[in-house]
Amino acid sequence: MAEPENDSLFEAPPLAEQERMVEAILFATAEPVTVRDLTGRMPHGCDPAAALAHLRKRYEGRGVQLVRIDNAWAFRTAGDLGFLMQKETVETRKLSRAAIETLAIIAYHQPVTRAEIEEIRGVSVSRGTIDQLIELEWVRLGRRRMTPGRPVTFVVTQGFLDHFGLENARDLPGLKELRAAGLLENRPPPGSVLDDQDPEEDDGDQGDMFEDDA
Amino acid sequence: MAEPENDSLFEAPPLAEQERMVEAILFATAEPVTVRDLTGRMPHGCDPAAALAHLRKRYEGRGVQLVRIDNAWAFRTAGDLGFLMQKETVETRKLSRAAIETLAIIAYHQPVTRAEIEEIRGVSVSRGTIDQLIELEWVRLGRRRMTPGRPVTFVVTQGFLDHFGLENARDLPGLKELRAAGLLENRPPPGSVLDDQDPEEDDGDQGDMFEDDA
Amino acid sequence: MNSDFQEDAARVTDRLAAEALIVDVGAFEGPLDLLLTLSRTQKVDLRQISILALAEQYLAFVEKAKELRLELAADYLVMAAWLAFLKSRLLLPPDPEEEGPSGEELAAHLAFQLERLEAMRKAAARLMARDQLGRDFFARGITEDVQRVRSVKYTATLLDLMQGYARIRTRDDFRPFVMDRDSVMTMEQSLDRMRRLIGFAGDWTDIASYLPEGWETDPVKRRSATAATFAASLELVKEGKVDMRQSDIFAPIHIRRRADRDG
Repeated sequence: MAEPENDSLFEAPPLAEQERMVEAILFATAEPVTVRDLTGRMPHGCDPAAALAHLRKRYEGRGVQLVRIDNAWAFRTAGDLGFLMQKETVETRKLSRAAIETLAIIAYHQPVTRAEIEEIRGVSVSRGTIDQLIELEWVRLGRRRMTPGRPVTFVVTQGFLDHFGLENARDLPGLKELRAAGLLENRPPPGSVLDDQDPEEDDGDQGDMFEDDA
Repeated sequence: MAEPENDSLFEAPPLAEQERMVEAILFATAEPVTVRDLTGRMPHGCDPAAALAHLRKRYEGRGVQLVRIDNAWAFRTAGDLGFLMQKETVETRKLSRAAIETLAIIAYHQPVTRAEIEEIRGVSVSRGTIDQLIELEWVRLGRRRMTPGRPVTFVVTQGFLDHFGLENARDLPGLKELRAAGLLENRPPPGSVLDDQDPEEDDGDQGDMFEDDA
Repeated sequence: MNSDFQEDAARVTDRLAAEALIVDVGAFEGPLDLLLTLSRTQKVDLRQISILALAEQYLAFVEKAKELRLELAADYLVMAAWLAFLKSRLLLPPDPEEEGPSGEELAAHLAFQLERLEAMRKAAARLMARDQLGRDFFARGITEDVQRVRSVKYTATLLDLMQGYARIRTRDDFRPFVMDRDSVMTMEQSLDRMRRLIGFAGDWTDIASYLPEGWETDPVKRRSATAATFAASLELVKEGKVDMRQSDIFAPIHIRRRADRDG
């Protein structure tokens, strides 16, 4: 145990030792520490200002820096290493059924307008769904249709082809081939949940309609 | 957008730079960080182990020390400077003699069952004693013992090692001497049914202690 | 004479020690703890301890406690009985007829238990004497949280895509693709229509009755109009303009204007 009242009888610790003390105090204290605080905590006769100056130099270029905040001192991560304080996690999620269907329609019918997509799906397509596909860089805007209102069209991108391993959107199997491949066999009863390949969206078609509301 | 897959195209940062990174990461947290975590947070190709070795040397004799706790690392203030940190001192609940002895028995005999603790102390262990140690996060459940009744075992935690400044359980004071004197053996009373205990199991007891360290 | 005196003196010391122990009986953590304390009076290394002498000390302690009419816990008495048995085994020549461990084996085990308990106590003391986190050395005071940046990566397979397309195209009995906008009713259209009509619906009304004229017969048009009406109804519920109910699965859906929000 330290006995502060006796310290004055001894000489102040050597500067190197004072530097260690300042280092330890600044490291362990929960907030920046003023020189005055340091003086109060260190043995009598210490010169925290000198120790701070040495310590600051010692940490120059290191991963942490001794910085002055107002008239207090603290260690802080070097500015260029801030990126280490982030932890990135990538979460993989399955694309929603609405998005898959919209994407499929664009792929099979490109260039296609939003009205046409809605026509085919039989439900309105939310802005968010197409935005999501554009953000994924699987869909982009095509040329405007030369019909009244000059609606924009959507087409699939090279990124889409790469992701799905296609040379060309025309390589997508047609309905006949889909049927031949057994992909069309399970006709769901009307009004029921179509199939359970996407458990998150078990409200089926109707779920899509509310995307506009969301 | 970060593109982690591109990192491998670049060379890993120079060792001095990796040292700075490790320094920054460890300075930012109060908890020990595993080498695995460090690897995960640093750019691809970094070798935290080498950086840690350099960093440990750099901090030798400083007011702050780089310490190893199991397979994790942390900065801690030097033990001789504790007197400066009266403000930071955490008042810990005073442990009963029963709790302290139980903790020591778990540390030296781990993994150890409750019955074995009772056998060593000669009294039953009250429920609260082990609970208290678990609450302090100094003790946790280990694997069940593969003996009749499959009793649970207790082992000490990384938090225990951190608290007592131990690099691993092998560093427990006097461990070697105690083992050499046969005092860590689970010697059954003569004439008891346990007399012809599977010798493999005894080996297992001692071996386990080091598996945890690995 | 001299030796007698010494013996007496020793007995007095023992007796005083025993009395002190009895006063403190509550402070012992069971018989093993007491035995360890008693063993210290022998002032020898625990490896050389005389278990016979220790047994006698313990039995004397229990006798004393009885004299003082002190309530001793059962385990103290069990230990006393066991030590009396051990003592007899140690004193008497071994009976070749008798099974089980010899007195020496039992004594050796008790000595081991005492030594082990003593060792653990010393280990505990050494452990607690170490520098401790938060008392002698300290962790970082200003911590920086690691920010978790979560990025979501969406995936879909070619199969998802084809099945998705197949699903849409098979809903209409594989009818050829034509741009028949006139059989599709959008939710917006339906919402417009319902906003106008809802003011008249004071009581529960089947939403089917809100289908526009000419849309109820053609199945394609009816399907679209029903869906749009339903969606529009939900929108109105969300706005707090109507209440909605359905008594059972596939039962008609009813809506009613919410009276308290009138105006």
